[in-house]
Amino acid sequence: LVVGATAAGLSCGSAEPLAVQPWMKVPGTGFAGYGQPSPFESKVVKVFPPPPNPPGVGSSRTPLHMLEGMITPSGLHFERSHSGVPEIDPDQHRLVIHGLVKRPLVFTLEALSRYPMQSRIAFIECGGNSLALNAPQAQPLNVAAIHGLLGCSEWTGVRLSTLLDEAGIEPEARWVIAEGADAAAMSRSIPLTKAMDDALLCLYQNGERVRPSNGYPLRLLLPGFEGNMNVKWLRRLKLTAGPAMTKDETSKYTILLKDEKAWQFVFPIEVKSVITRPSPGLALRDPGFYEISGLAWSGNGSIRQVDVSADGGRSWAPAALQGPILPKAPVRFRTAWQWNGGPAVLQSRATDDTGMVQPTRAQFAAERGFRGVYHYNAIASWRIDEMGEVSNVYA
Amino acid sequence: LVVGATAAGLSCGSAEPLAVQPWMKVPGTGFAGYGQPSPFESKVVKVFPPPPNPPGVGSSRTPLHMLEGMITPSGLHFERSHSGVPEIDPDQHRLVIHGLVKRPLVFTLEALSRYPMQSRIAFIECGGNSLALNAPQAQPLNVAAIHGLLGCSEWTGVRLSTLLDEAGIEPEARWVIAEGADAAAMSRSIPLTKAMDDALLCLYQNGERVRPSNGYPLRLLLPGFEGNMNVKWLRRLKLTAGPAMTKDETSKYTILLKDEKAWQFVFPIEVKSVITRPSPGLALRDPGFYEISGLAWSGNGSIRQVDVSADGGRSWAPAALQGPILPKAPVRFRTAWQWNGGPAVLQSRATDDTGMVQPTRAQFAAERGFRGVYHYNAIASWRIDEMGEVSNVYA
Amino acid sequence: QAPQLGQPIAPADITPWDISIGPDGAGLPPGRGTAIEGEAIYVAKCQACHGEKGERPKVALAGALVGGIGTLAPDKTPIKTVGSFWPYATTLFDYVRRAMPFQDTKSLTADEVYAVSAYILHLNGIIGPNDVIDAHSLPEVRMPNRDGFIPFPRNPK
Amino acid sequence: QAPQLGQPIAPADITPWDISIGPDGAGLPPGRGTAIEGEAIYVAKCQACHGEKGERPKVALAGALVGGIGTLAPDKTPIKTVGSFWPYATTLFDYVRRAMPFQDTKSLTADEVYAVSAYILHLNGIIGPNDVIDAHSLPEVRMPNRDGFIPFPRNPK
Ligand code: HEC
Ligand code: HEC
Ligand SMILES: [Ca+2]
Ligand SMILES: [Ca+2]
Ligand SMILES: [Ca+2]
Ligand SMILES: [Ca+2]
Ligand SMILES: [Ca+2]
Ligand SMILES: [Ca+2]
Ligand SMILES: [Co+2]
Ligand SMILES: [Co+2]
Repeated sequence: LVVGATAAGLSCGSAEPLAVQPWMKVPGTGFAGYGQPSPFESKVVKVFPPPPNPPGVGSSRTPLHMLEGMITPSGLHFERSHSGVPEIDPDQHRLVIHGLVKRPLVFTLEALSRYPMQSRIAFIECGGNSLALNAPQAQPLNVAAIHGLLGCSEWTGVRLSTLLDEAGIEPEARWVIAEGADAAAMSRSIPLTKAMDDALLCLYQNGERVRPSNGYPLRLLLPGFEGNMNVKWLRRLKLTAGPAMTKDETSKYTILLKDEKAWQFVFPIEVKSVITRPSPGLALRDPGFYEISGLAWSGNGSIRQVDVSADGGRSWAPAALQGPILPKAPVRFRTAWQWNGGPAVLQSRATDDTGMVQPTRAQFAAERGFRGVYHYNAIASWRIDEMGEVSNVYA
Repeated sequence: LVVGATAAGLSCGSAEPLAVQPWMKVPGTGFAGYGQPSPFESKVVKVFPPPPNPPGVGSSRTPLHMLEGMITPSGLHFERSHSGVPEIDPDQHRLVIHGLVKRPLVFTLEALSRYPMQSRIAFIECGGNSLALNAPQAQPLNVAAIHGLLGCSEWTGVRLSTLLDEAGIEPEARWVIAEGADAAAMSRSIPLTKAMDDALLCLYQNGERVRPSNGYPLRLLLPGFEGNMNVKWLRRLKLTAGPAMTKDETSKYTILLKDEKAWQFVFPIEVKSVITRPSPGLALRDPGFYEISGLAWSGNGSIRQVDVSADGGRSWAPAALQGPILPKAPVRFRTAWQWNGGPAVLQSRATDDTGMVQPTRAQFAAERGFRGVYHYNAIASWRIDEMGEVSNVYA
Repeated sequence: QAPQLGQPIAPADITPWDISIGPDGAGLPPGRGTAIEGEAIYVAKCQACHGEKGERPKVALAGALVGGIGTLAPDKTPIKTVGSFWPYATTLFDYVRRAMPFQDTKSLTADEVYAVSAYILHLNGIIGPNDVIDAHSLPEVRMPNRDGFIPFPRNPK
Repeated sequence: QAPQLGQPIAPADITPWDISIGPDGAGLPPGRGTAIEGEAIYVAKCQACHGEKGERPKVALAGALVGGIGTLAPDKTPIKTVGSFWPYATTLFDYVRRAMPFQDTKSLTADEVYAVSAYILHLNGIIGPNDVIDAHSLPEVRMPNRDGFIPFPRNPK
């Protein structure tokens, strides 16, 4: 934990004499082929519900409160699986492109590896992230439990448009049905315009091959679109005139509004931000300086501004944005704050370069109510009490 | 391996019927707190010499030929250790700042975690990287063995200038002696100007706490300066009027020139590039399209241009540079190439935004000869033979 | 500039993977089933997780398959099931065939998928116990919430 | 804007860590030693890796400590040792105290470090067998390659 765990080092008196520790005198451990975090960081893990759920159904969440910067280490990138993580033999894996194409084609991974590649740093956020904030009462949850279905990697792969051009698109084609090689055969319909715009067939995540929990050996990246559409373990792309109306674009990932109607095909993750530090579990120790740090992102473009409030939204000040500021990538924001020791409510409000401003909870509710489950992106609030404890509140 | 390992998928005939594999029918594995790469990627590891060296003395190398993008996954970031990797208890770790300061100060990690942070994507390259190319005959080595002491992470930490301001710099101070908490107590003298400019005390690497092999719990980052100066396991900073003339800035990391003189305090990594694919071990299969992909970097600024040659430097064409292009960060370059099946020599030549151009091997030798060991940055060459095999050559 | 490394593949060789069903029934295989026939399959292969008659799932994430009609109305707490929420009956065939039963997906015959789909539709009061469900009739089943969806107004162009 | 969370520390409390030695001898502790005294320490604690009389290391990365004088000349293959290459004798004290012997660093007394440093300097023919090496004399040792270093011309300003 970063803040608040022990009393060491923040008292006022003079320091202890410096101790020559054993590791300063005897050689350390040898090299490893593949390195791991320090054993002292063993609490920095993804969180997921215990059984009795079938293993690997549901999600594991990124511990955002323990992380910094923009990149999510691949070992801590959230996962959402519908039938566990398949152990795919890459030599047996195939990608087929068919349907409304002139030439149905199948690709091995080796063939895909021969294509021109592109890299981009992009977030992936589950459409169900932050859904806990739809509850009528604020739950005693931390930032991982509420907002932890968010990750960011440098993704590298082949542009989908390249392969669609090779297959030859029939004029009636408007959609691409993407399907995974997992047992659930996750399937989503994607507008052909997106497929031809910036969709990437990813072979690499943060430099190395995509992790199994994130789609090894091939993941579809649709920058800025809801996580579920970024189909993992991609095996098939079928071009069609209309959407397939799969379970995950009808039963799930649709947003029931205040009347009986539901929004369907809600593609972009709209502008959003969350303060990761301070946050629940990271209590403030003493009045004084704190850096308020968090992430802001938009599936519609780049973050232009993040404002931070320490008084529940009565007053706002712009935070510093950590470059590089990239489209459809999270931006780390930071702002200096003096805690006077009294109660406070921290909020962040992001604006993207389309001019869209993150809504207040009231604005969010006025548009769609709280029955929508997905794509919750209203301003979130952390309350700080006089003891420095931080909790999730509605404010 | 990315290219050339098996015959699957590149033949001309029609594909096999698609097979429904077991992982498409039965649930996969459950969630893990900390994820790992696929077992099918078990060959993607750092390479290091076998015993009898004392364990952890020397280096392990990043397998650049198996990676893509700009970020090095932390598990594969090269390491250079002089007495193994210390297992440091972060609660016992301290950073002391003393010497020519008004107020000697000691910091716990918890205290450091309270400071304003900064993130930046930066390469670290060992000053001894590519030294194999000083040999009179080209060695049969691959890109990891030659150039694998290079990594890039998103680093996050506290600006050193912030802490030096707090300690109060005495007017005579010109240098900062940095020291590690490893058994070798690695020690290097750093100009105060650099310390006040962009030096960062890193707590995080690619989002999570710095890895043990890269300096957990605290690493000094001197963007663009030779790797050894980026002291790992940082415990002490002493301000002085002159350099300490430590072993690693006299006996090592000095560059013996053609006469008896040696350059000392060679700080910046000068402009450099390397083609990672194709490269030795990744044989070309058949004549046809290949993407030439590699990394370019400069410790003096940003990469402005990379030119690629397939004929040993007779003709050059500019490669595409993958954004974001950041100062003191590697840039992935890519260029399309049609292999006609005949012999070829691939080279890359980087230019940075100070206008410095990567030297040819002859220009490099004319300035300093091949006795310098460190900071070898001349244009490197891969020869491709008629079988498509790739090898390290001088050309 | 790119290579052309895709291998042509004959449509028949794609068939083992082409399990997509369109809302118009495109892709539905030959076969048939009724709710009466589907009940036994449901009891044997689905009930352990989805509960008796699909009403109270025994596995949290499995969700109710039956009931909830009328709960989408304003201010109610929605219970979204196949019956109350799903706009197309074809989705049921598509999803059950690809993803159920959970431990052994893609194991049911086309007849079995038609039959168990018919059973779930019947439990929801949408079709009769002896109505034959096949490639022709399934897309014609009118789902109660067929008109419940509107496009999201802010998608990129 | 930043907090002030450094704790003041008394110079005496830094001493256990302050092992830096300047080329002017700043930081050298009280104590003394001669090559004669150092030989036994070397044989007991260093020779296993660095070889008899420091000439042929038995551990590859340990490097030769002795010899090579003259090999820096143009076109020769340089053998860089303490004797042939190191510009300051103070570096020897600094380095041996902090980093040697490899398996148990920072274990030698000041007298032992002075003595073994004297031994290595003597093996290189730089001092005599009975020359006393201490805080005063060590920085005054004139190393053969003292003037061998020039600044790199392209450092940032
Ligand atoms: C071992 C447990 C298990 C068994 C057996 C099982 N299911 Fe499921 N079912 C699930 C789970 C878990 C989900 C949710 C999957 C997800 O989140 O994508 C689910 C989801 C569904 C859904 C989608 C529900 C919705 O509203 O989105 C349908 C329909 C369904 N199952 C039908 C069946 C049928 C029919 C069978 C038998 C042929 C069956 N299931 C057997 C566990 C099971
Ligand atoms: C178990 C092996 C081992 C023992 C014992 C050992 N050394 Fe070393 N020594 C090494 C290694 C390995 C290095 C190189 C360390 C590095 O790369 O930073 C080294 C480096 C040195 C160097 C620097 C050489 C150069 O040219 O840069 C000196 C000086 C030295 N040792 C002196 C000593 C002395 C004096 C002792 C005994 C008091 C000793 N060593 C004991 C293994 C050993
Ligand atoms: Ca004290
Ligand atoms: Ca999602
Ligand atoms: Ca307190
Ligand atoms: Ca065939
Ligand atoms: Ca180095
Ligand atoms: Ca060939
Ligand atoms: Co999801
Ligand atoms: Co080094």
